[in-house]
Parts: sequence; C-alpha cells; structure tokens
Amino acid sequence: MIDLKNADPHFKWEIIKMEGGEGLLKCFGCSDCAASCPVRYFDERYNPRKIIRLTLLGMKNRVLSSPFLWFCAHCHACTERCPQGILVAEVINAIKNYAVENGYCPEGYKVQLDLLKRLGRLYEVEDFDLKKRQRLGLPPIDKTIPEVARILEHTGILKKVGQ
Amino acid sequence: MAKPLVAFYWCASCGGCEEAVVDLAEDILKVADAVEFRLWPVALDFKYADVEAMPDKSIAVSFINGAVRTEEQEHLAKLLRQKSQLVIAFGACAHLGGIPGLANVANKNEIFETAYKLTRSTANPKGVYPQTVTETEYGKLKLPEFFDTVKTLDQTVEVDYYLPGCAPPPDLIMQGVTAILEGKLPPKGSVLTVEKALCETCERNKSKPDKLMIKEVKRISEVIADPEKCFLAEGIICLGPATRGGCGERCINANMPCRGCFGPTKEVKDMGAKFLSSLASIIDVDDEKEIEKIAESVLDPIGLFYMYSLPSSILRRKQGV
Amino acid sequence: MKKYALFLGCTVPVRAQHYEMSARAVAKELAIEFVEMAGASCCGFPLKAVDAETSLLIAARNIAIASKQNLDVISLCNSCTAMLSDAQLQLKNNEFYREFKKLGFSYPNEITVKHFVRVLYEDIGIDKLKSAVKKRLDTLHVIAHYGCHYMRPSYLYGFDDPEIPHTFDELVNVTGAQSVEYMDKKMCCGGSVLGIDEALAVTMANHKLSIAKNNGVDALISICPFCTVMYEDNQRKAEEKFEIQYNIPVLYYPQLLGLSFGFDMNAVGLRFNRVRPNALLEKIGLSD
Amino acid sequence: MRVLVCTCKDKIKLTNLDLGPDVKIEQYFDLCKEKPAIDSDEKVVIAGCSPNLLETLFPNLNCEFVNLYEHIVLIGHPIEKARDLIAAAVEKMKVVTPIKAKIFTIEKKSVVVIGGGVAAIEVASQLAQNGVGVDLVERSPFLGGTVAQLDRLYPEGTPYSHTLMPQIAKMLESKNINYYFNTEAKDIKGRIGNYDITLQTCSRGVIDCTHCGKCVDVCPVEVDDAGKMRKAIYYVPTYPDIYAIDFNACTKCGECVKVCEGKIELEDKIAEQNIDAGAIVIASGLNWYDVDKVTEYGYCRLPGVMKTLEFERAVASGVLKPKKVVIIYCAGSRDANHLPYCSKICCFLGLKEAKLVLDRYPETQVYVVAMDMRSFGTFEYFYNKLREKGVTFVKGKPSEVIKRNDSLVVRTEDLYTNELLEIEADTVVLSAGFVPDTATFDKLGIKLNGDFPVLFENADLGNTALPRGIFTAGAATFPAGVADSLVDARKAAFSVLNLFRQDKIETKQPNAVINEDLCSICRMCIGTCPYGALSIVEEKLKVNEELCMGCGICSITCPVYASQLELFNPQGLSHQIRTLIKKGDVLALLCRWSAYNATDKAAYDKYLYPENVKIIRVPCSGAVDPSHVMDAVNNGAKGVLIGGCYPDACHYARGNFRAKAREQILKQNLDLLGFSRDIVRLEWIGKDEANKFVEIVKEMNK
Repeated sequence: MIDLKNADPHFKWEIIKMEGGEGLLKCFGCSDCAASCPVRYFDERYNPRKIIRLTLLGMKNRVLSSPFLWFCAHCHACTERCPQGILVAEVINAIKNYAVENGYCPEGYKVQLDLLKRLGRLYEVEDFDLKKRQRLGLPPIDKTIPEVARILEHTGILKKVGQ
Repeated sequence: MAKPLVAFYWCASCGGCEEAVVDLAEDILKVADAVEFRLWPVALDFKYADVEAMPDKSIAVSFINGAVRTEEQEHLAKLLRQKSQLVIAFGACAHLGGIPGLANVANKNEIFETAYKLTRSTANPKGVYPQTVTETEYGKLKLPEFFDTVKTLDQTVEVDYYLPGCAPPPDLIMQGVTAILEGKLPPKGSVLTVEKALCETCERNKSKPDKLMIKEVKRISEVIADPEKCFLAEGIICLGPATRGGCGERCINANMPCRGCFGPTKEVKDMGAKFLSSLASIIDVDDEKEIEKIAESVLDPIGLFYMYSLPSSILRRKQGV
Repeated sequence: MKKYALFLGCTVPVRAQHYEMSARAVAKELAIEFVEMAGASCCGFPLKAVDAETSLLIAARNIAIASKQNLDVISLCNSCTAMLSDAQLQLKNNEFYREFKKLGFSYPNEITVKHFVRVLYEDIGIDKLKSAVKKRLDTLHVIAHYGCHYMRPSYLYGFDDPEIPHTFDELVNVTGAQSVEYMDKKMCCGGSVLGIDEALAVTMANHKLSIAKNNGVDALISICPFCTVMYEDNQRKAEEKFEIQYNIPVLYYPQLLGLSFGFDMNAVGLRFNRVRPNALLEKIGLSD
Repeated sequence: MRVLVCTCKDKIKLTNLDLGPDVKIEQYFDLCKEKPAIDSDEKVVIAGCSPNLLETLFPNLNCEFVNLYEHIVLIGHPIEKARDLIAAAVEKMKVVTPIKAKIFTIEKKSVVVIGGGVAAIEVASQLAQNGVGVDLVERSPFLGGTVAQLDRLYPEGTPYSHTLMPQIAKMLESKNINYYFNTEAKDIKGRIGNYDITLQTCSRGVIDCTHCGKCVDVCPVEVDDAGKMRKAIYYVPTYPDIYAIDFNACTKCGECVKVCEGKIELEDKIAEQNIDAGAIVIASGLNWYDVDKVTEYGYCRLPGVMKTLEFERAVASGVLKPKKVVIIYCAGSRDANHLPYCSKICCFLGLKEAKLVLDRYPETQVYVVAMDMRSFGTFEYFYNKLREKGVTFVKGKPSEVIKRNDSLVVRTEDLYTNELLEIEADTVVLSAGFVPDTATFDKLGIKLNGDFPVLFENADLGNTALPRGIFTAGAATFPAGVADSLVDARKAAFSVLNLFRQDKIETKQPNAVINEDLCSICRMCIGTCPYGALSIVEEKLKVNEELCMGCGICSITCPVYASQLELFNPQGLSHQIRTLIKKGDVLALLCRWSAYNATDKAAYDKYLYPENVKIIRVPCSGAVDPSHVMDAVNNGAKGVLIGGCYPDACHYARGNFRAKAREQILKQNLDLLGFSRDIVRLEWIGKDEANKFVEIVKEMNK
C-alpha cells in the first residue's frame, strides 16, 4: 500500500527544478511510456509510469531507493510517444540525478566517475593500444584528458558522490 | 550688423557633445561666420567674470550640455540663463540626465567612497575626500560642492529647447542652429527633432511580425543579432518604440539596439516606466511562475530602461540614501 | 572535399578500431576529410544519469574543440551523437552558456553534430554512394539495427522518422545486400542496463538476435560500438543463457559499405570481428 | 464640469464642497429618484453610492463615479475624504477623451449561412420561416455535411436520415432561401449590416437530371469515398435531386454524356458572383483529423487499420465483416504532438461503431482501448449497454500497432492489471478527433485561440470575441454532436433575428482610439489585444470597432501613449492619482470586475480599513501603467495595491497576466531605487474577498 503519511509533498517540485525534470506535472497516467518501454517489455519490475506516479504522490524514499530506477536505458522510446509532450527519459534522468544528490549513486557510476576523473575517458589507453593503432594506420590519441577532472571539480559532482 | 553672441558650456558630461560640434566638419565654419562665441571653455579662453559682467539677455543663445551635478555647474547654468535670450539643453545629459544621471542610484558619499577609496587603482591611505574648502599655506583652496543628486538642466533653470541625443547628430545640430538663426522656431519647450518614435523610420521595423510577442528577454551582449531583423522580434531589448526618432538610427545601423538617448515622445513623462510596461506586456506567457522567471531575467532594469533618463523620471533617484 | 571534425569517444579508438578503420577508409573513398580533435574526451554520456549538467559540460567542451576549427562534428557512436547534440542545443541556452564560459571555454562558431551514417545519407547522398559501389553484395540478407540514439529523441535530431525509420535500410540496400524488414526494429540493444543488470541486458540483446536468427540473415549491421558490444561481445552469453546457437556476425556499416566498394577485407578490419563472418565472406566470394 | 453629489437620502452629509470656479456642484437628495438629465457628450462626475449601482441607472455616459457611500460612510471614514476623491475624479475627467458613440447601421437584412450540414440547415430554416432572406453556401454538391456521410447517429443508432430528411423537407418549404452548391465564400468584405461576399462556384457537371441513374452504370471510375465505393458521377440522397460529377476523379471519358436523359457538361469551370448580407452565420462544421500523422498506429501503412468513418461505412455497406476489432480511442487526441484537446464526441462515436458491428455481426469480438471513457450525462447508459453486449474495455493508451504473422497486434498496457497486453485483431479502428474548419474565420481575419476561432476559457468572451455581425452555429467552433449543433443553430438564428429587429445599433462602450500623429507602427500593442481588434490597414494602425471591448490593455502597452482608451486614458489616471495621493496613503487600483466589488462587500460586511486607503476603479488590472505606481510613490504613497481577477479568470482574457509581468519587473526597478519590493503589490482578489482586500491594505499600511 502507498502510505501517504510517508509522502513528501515537495518532492515533485524538487524534481521539476532539476535539469530535464520540467514536464513531470503534465503526466496524466496514460501508460503509453510503459507500453513503449523496451526494458519493461522484458522486466515488468521497471515501469516508468509507476516511477512518475510515485514521484507525483511524493513517495520520495521509495522512488530514490528503488534499484529499478536505474533500469531506464534512456532510449527515448517513451519520449517519442508521450501524448503530453513530456520528455519522459529526461524526467527519469532528473530523478536519477536527484537520487545521486541524495546519496543513492550506484557503484558502477562511481567507478565510471573515477575513470573520467583520472583519464577523461572510460577506458585506459595503454601503450599496447597506441601501438596497435599505429600498426593499423590510425592516428595517435591522448592518453588522458585532465580538463575533464576540472569540469568535475567545477560542478562539485565528486563531492556529491563522496569522492 | 553685429553677430549674435553665443555661449557653449559643458556641465556633467563626457565631452561627446563637444565632439559632436566638431563633427559638423566644414559646416562649423558657417556657424563661426554667423555668430560670435562668448564662452566655450573647451575651445576658447574666456573668463566667467567676463560673462558675469555682460548685461542680462545679451547672449542670443546658450548651448548647455551635460547634467547638473556640482555647484559650479548650477552657478553657470543660472548665470547663462540670466544672460541669454535662449537656453538650449544640448544632448541627452542636459535633456534627461544622461549616463551621469545613473549616479542617482547612489549618493555623494557612496560615490566618493567608490572613487577615492574602494577602486583598486586608488591609493588614498588617509581616506581623504574632496573638500569644498581646503586650508593651505598659500591660502584657501575652493572646490565646488558635489551634489547628492544629478539633475537635468530644466530641473535647474528654465530651458527653451532641447537638442536630443548622445551626442546630438550633426544634422540635427545644424538644423537647430539654422532654425535659431533664422528665427523659425517651434513652440517653446520643444525637442528639436521629430515627434514619432524611432520605429517610424527604422528599416528593421518592416521585418517585425504584426503580432510581436516574446517568450524570452535577451540582451544584446548575449546573442549575435541578425542585422536584418527587428531586435524586439528576436527578444532583444530595443528601446526604439519608446524613443523619439530623428537620430538616423545610428546605433541600429551598427547592429546595436536603441537604448533611448533621444528620450521619450511628448506624451510620456517617465520613459523607463513606460517602456517597462510595453516590454512586459508583450511577454507571451500565461503562467505566473514563468512570468516571474522571465522578469528576473531582465537584469539591471534601471540601466536598461533608464540608461539616459533617470534624473528626468518621476522618481528621479534612489530614495533613502 | 568535405571536412569534418571526427569525434571518436571512448570505445571506438580502443575497442572498435575496425569500425574506425573502415569508417576512415570509406570516408576517404567518398572524399570526406576527417580532422582529428586533439584533446577530445569522453562525450559525457556515462555521467548523464549521475549529473546532467556535468555531462553536458563535458560534451560542450568537446564541441568547443570543433567549434574553434569551425568544423561540423561527425561521431561514430549513437550515444556520443545524442550527447553532443544535446550539448549543442544547450549552448544556445544563455544560462548554460554562462556556466560554460565560467570554465573558460568558448563556442565561437555554431556547428552541427551528426552521426557518420547520417552524414552519408544527408551530405553524401544515396546516389553518390551507389556510384561508388564496385562490388554489389546481392547475395547477402542482413538486418539493420538502428540503435536508439540514431533517430531518437527526435526533438534533438529532426532526422528520419522515429516511428518508421528508413534511412539506414536505404543505406544498407545501396551495397546490394538486402535489408530485411523485421519486427521490433527500434528495439533497444540493452547496452545502457549492462552495468546495472547484466542478465536483463543480455535478455534484451537476445531478442533481436533471435529475430535475426528467425529471419535467417547473414549478419546484423550495427552503427554503434555500444550496440555491437551487446550483439557481438555478449552473443556467447545470450547463447548460454537461452541455450541456443546464433553465430550471427555483427558488422559495422562502414565495413559492409567498404566491401561493396571493393575493399580488401583487411582494409575494413574484418579480422577483428569477434563472431567470424566466414560464411558471409564465402557467400560474397571473399573467403580466405 | 458638473459634479453631481447625491446625499443618498441624507445618509451622505457633504457640505461646503468647493472645487473652484470651473466646477459646478449639484446636490441631490436622492439621485436615483431625481435622475437629472445628463447630456451624452458631457463629462460629469457623479458622487454617491457604488458605481455598481449608479452605472445601471446612468449607463453609457462620460462619467466618473465617486463612491462616497460604500467607501466613506459605511466604512466610517471622515467625510472630508470625499473632497479629495471628487477633486481627483474631476482632474481625471478634465483630460480624458470622451466616448464617441459607435453606430452600426443594419442596411441589409438578409443572411449568408456558410455550410450545408445539420447546423446550417437548421439556421437557414429557422430564419427563412421568420421572413429573413437566406443565402446558403455549401462547398459540396449536396446538403447534409458530416451527418450525411454516416450510417447512423448515436446513441440510439437511428439512421441519419431520421434526423436529416425531415429537417431538409422543412427547409424546402420556405421560399426565402437561395442555395449555392459547389460554392465557397472566396472573399468577405464589409462590416455588420453590410457585408459583401464574393462566391466562387465550381460546376456541378450535371445540368439537368431525370434521376435515371444510367450515368452511374456506365461510369468507369471507382472512387473510395471514406470506406464506401462510388462512381465519379454520383448522388447523395439528400438535396438537391440532381447528380453531380466529382471532377477530382472524373476522367472526362464522356460515357455518361452518351447515356444521359437530362444534360451533362464535362467542363469544370469556375464562376464568381457577389452577394450581400447584413449578417453572416458560419456553420462550416468540422474536419476529421488526419490520423495518418499518428504514425505508430500504422494508418495507411498497415491494411486493416481504418478510421471510424471508414469502418462505419464499410461495415454498414457490408464490405467488411470483421471477426476481431480493436477500437483505439484518442488516436492523436489529448496529445501534444497532434490535437492537444478532447474532441468531446469521439468517445460516443467509438461506442456507436462498437454497437454497429455487434448489431450486424453479434459474434464479433470488440475491444475498446481508451485512456479514459468520457461518457457524461445519459451517455453512461450507452456505455453500460455496450459492456453488457460483451465489449471488452481496456484502460490504457496503445504504444503501437504492428503486424505479426498476418494479423494486427495492438500493444498496450492494461492499466487495470498493470500488465502488458497485446491484442491480435483483423481490424483496428482509430477513433480520432476533429478539427473545426477555420477557412471562413481566416478570411474574416478572426483571431484563433490555439486551434479554435474563439476563446473558450471565458464564457463571456465566447460570445464577444466575434465581430458583431458574425455568428457561429454547430461544430464550426468546436466539435459537437447533432443534438448540440441543432440547439446551437437555433441560438444563432435567434441572435440574427434579434439583430434584424433594429435598423441600427448604437453602442457607447469605450473604445481604443489611435493618435496617428504619435503612432510609429511599432506593433507592440497588436498581439496584446485579447480580441484581435488591432491591425495594420494601409500602413496605419486601426482599431476594429466591432471587436474592441474597451479593456485599455493596448493603451498601457503603447510605448508612446498613441493608443488611448476613451474615458480612461493613462494620463487621466495619472492626474487622478497625483491629485488624490498624499504622503502616507495607500492607493488601491482595483479591477472593476473583481477586486473593486470586494470593497463594496467590505463596506456591507463591516470589514473596516484605514481611511488613508484610497480606492480607484480601473477597467482591468492590465490597464494600470507602471508610471501610475511611480506617480503614487512619488507623492509619498506607502503602498500601491493593484487588484485583479485570478489567473485565467480575467474578464479581458489576459489583462491580469500583462499586469503580472509589469509588476514583476517594476518591483525590481523600485528595489534598485531604494523602495521595498512590496511597495507595489498585484493581488488576485475575487469579488467577494472583502477580507482578503482588507488584510492586504492593512498590511500595506504598516
């Protein structure tokens, strides 16, 4: 049961303030998003309509702690079809961002963040890779791009996830 | 026949108005032929005492540019009024207060503090501010009093005509001078340019949609404006609709929106408030929160709506300081 | 000669060199000049779920590199294209631009971002591609996998029909290979959930693999290194999980196009494909 | 200037009022009874009780009312306040432009009815019976409009002819109607009482007809007319009894001419003629939404996916015998990418199609997939009946229709079970919405609000946003069913009859007047007019007197005061404020439709407020200029309250939003000039919210 005693009426307003969260209130629950969602097609535990619904009801803890929130593949199938013009994938992403701000960052993302901080890219470029590129006639690439770390410092995201 | 006597004086101004006279180019020789200068501190050496010694109304016309900010300027404005048949407020500062008029968002102390203490290039360890009287071993040195408030010329003395602009364009100056010399002047108190707003003659007005509504307010510094399109149609604030025309759209032609140096048209008392109203009205958003957001995006409304006209507005200056 | 800045991203230069090689080879053939983007980083997409602003700033910085050279950007990866396109749109937003400038970056020239395949379709054109084909691959039947961020979200791209996409099929057909019409064409590869729930991701990838198998095609044609990871690298996992044999080669489109241009199979890096396309090569008479 | 002061039967005791030699004060014991004569051109000030009452007794005058009873006596303020209020009113009246009477002469007393559907027929019929000459202009060759395309009408399912044919028969009894078929109004000029309409008529092809039907037999061209097959020469059994050629399909092979017993001309030519009228009724009906734009549902792409009309006609004519049907509701409706609104009638259309197919083929399996079933009123019985007939209703919005193994599959989520649902079917019916046919409105330059010709959020505006000589009937303004269209048509006919009783209409409603010496055609005002009354005609800004409703929003928008509202110009209000406001006062500028009424209520309910609160009545919160606030502040006002209607409830549609934007920027301005942001407050005050008004002014008075 959804117990509204645990609801936070500010939650939806908080999400609207997030980048991409703007359209949230327009949802009228038609479920076109859920019916279009490829992830839900294979795993009914993920349901974008339900996440949005719970957000509108203010069930903050339940939404933020849900492991299924992270199932969104950001494929935008829902966005294309939403009759209310909600950028559904962006709204879900806004909720994810909010979850990160509130200490719910999945480990996988922390690893990626660390890689980007150190390297500026997701994969380490070893000498082996550079040699292979050279052999294949491909131009050399930068091993690290420290500028990325500067951006991470600037936005304070490292602090947010406790790095 | 003796040539009419003319005075040209500057109060609180940047000197641009004097430049505008020089910009008359060869025409300045015609003016010099027709009149005799009795005071023109920037160009010729006359003493105030010479003017004081003249009989009242002996000067045919005094052109005064700049706003009135100090005791000396006030004194000269009054003196020239007394000695002249006609007083012309020359340029935006004399007419409306101009850029120096924006100082009315501060008072004397705040200005002194900024100018003589806080600016990084200032070294003033003792914190000395200008004094009206300073005792020295050579005697008393006097400086004119610096007022709290910048005033327009007509808030100081009666003004017969206004030559608008920052600075007035040479062709308008020439027209004005010719009208005076030929005695073909409009009713007293007129602004010596056209009656309608800038849009009337602006080339870009044609590109404006009939229903001009905007969803975003932009400043020219934030975007690169399309040189063909009406600024307002692109959401860039342009004071053209509220500003008297006759300037030849100099700014518009340089791809800068109008900032209102020619002042309001005749029915409007408070140009800034009026244009604020117009601009707010075309914000095409029907949501209170959105409206608040857009209103907040209008940064520095005083500098925007009252760039040249704060001292001539209804409230004239910042209150309570 | 058309000039573009080439954005490689993370995966392509390190894990999918054959994609890069083949793309460079066909580009050269089509008189497209790639200018390297020195200092380009990750596109920012992996951080979007963590903090949208950070990811957009990273993307915008990459765009700034191309903007300085006043070159439109070509990306080989669907996700990179989406991320960079989003940032390109954001750069027109004053608030974002101010933040961007605070970091000391600038965006002097307005440039566009396009996927390489979109450039082939829009800027080069079907006709020109057709005339470059020297060896028609008429015997091949393939399925074209668009991937999500090729045409979605349409508000970023305004390209192709997000419901009934057709451009990539047309491009595949140019080579002579037949792009087979199939169900659930727009289905996601599952790549985005790989890090969250591998079993689910593999199930998603399996869906299209099974459709491919049912259609009896010779290959699945991909235009995104992410999708290829799902369909090729994880094919074995899908086979194990669903107890089925697929053995479906996954080719990058430039590889297929290169073959139709008459390139040597090494020139398009075919030996790096993890599912060996031996049967396919045999069909077109290139078996080694 | 005359100032008429009423004692309200001795309740207002105002003595020794002297406002200088130019102002003549007249005292009345009971103004309501005594009713002194006031010249309609004269400017006067009337001081007495609330203008809400006085205005009904002294309507249409150049008059400013001063409310002495509700604003002074009842509220217990000293009577000396009256002097300031009256003096300020006098100062205002000195500078306002008096109202010029607008006279619309009704020169022609005939009507043009545009359209030929049920609404148009009803209007024409009613008017003709009442002796009004009617020109009925129909685009197609036959009467009947959308209704004639249907098989049956909901909810009973009666054949359309039950309704339409008696209606046509009744209309044909009148001799006052000229019919123009294959005709469109190409151009409309003029104004109320005298319109000049250019008609453009395409040829019908069939000149004379014996109704033998041989032409149809020999015609080789088959045309799919929304699910029903017909020939290029055809007949719709309504009116007139003459066949017609569909020149879009006709190949001009000449077979029909050979067998014709009457006369056929295969030349499609266009003729023009002009007619005049005193009024126009637009009954142009509606168009079906192009559902092929909803690409995910596969219309045009997947065989078996059809529109409701096609389905209805195909089932009714026996061409289609489906086994399993899915009816998808809101195909493109309530959808930001297509029709953002609800078309109101398609829920019943869908139910009707379900009943139709079950009536014919009871064994058919029918699924209705709907986000919401909007079966208001008696339609709930219809909905109940269909459930009992075995229709399966699914709550949800299908994501897509696909083809799988030769059958159509509707993919959706079933919101009742929260599970994904795929329904296989041979036929998928898309119940799409409707769009009004706005071609005529465009020709008349009538402002559309979104998709519709008139504003709907404001009941009053629905009637006033059209020029005075233009009326609408039926589904021309919004999708409507047959019953609603007929009621609406009778209403339109009544309005026209009412208009034609008079030879002229005179209004003294204040209008905006443009001072061409000042207007630089900067176009700031045009878009702010809620009625589209402003436009540029021959390089000059013009006010359409038929449309202007006197809100004053344009005069406040105008950056040079070139636009001036009669009786309420910005300079007048400025003078009034400068005279009225003294140091420490609180000025309340209140919308006459809402906030001002609250002050009357405050007096009756004894919500007292301090005497330094001075109230001025304005037409709209959108008719207040920031410089008015500056004036009051400059005079030392402690605060300025602008009271307006709640959002979306503005009498003039958008005036309060304009006010909001001005207030928000003004606040920033005043902040920089050293004032509290709250020195000016725009508040939404309902007409009964006396307590809210009083609380606010008390706060502002602190």
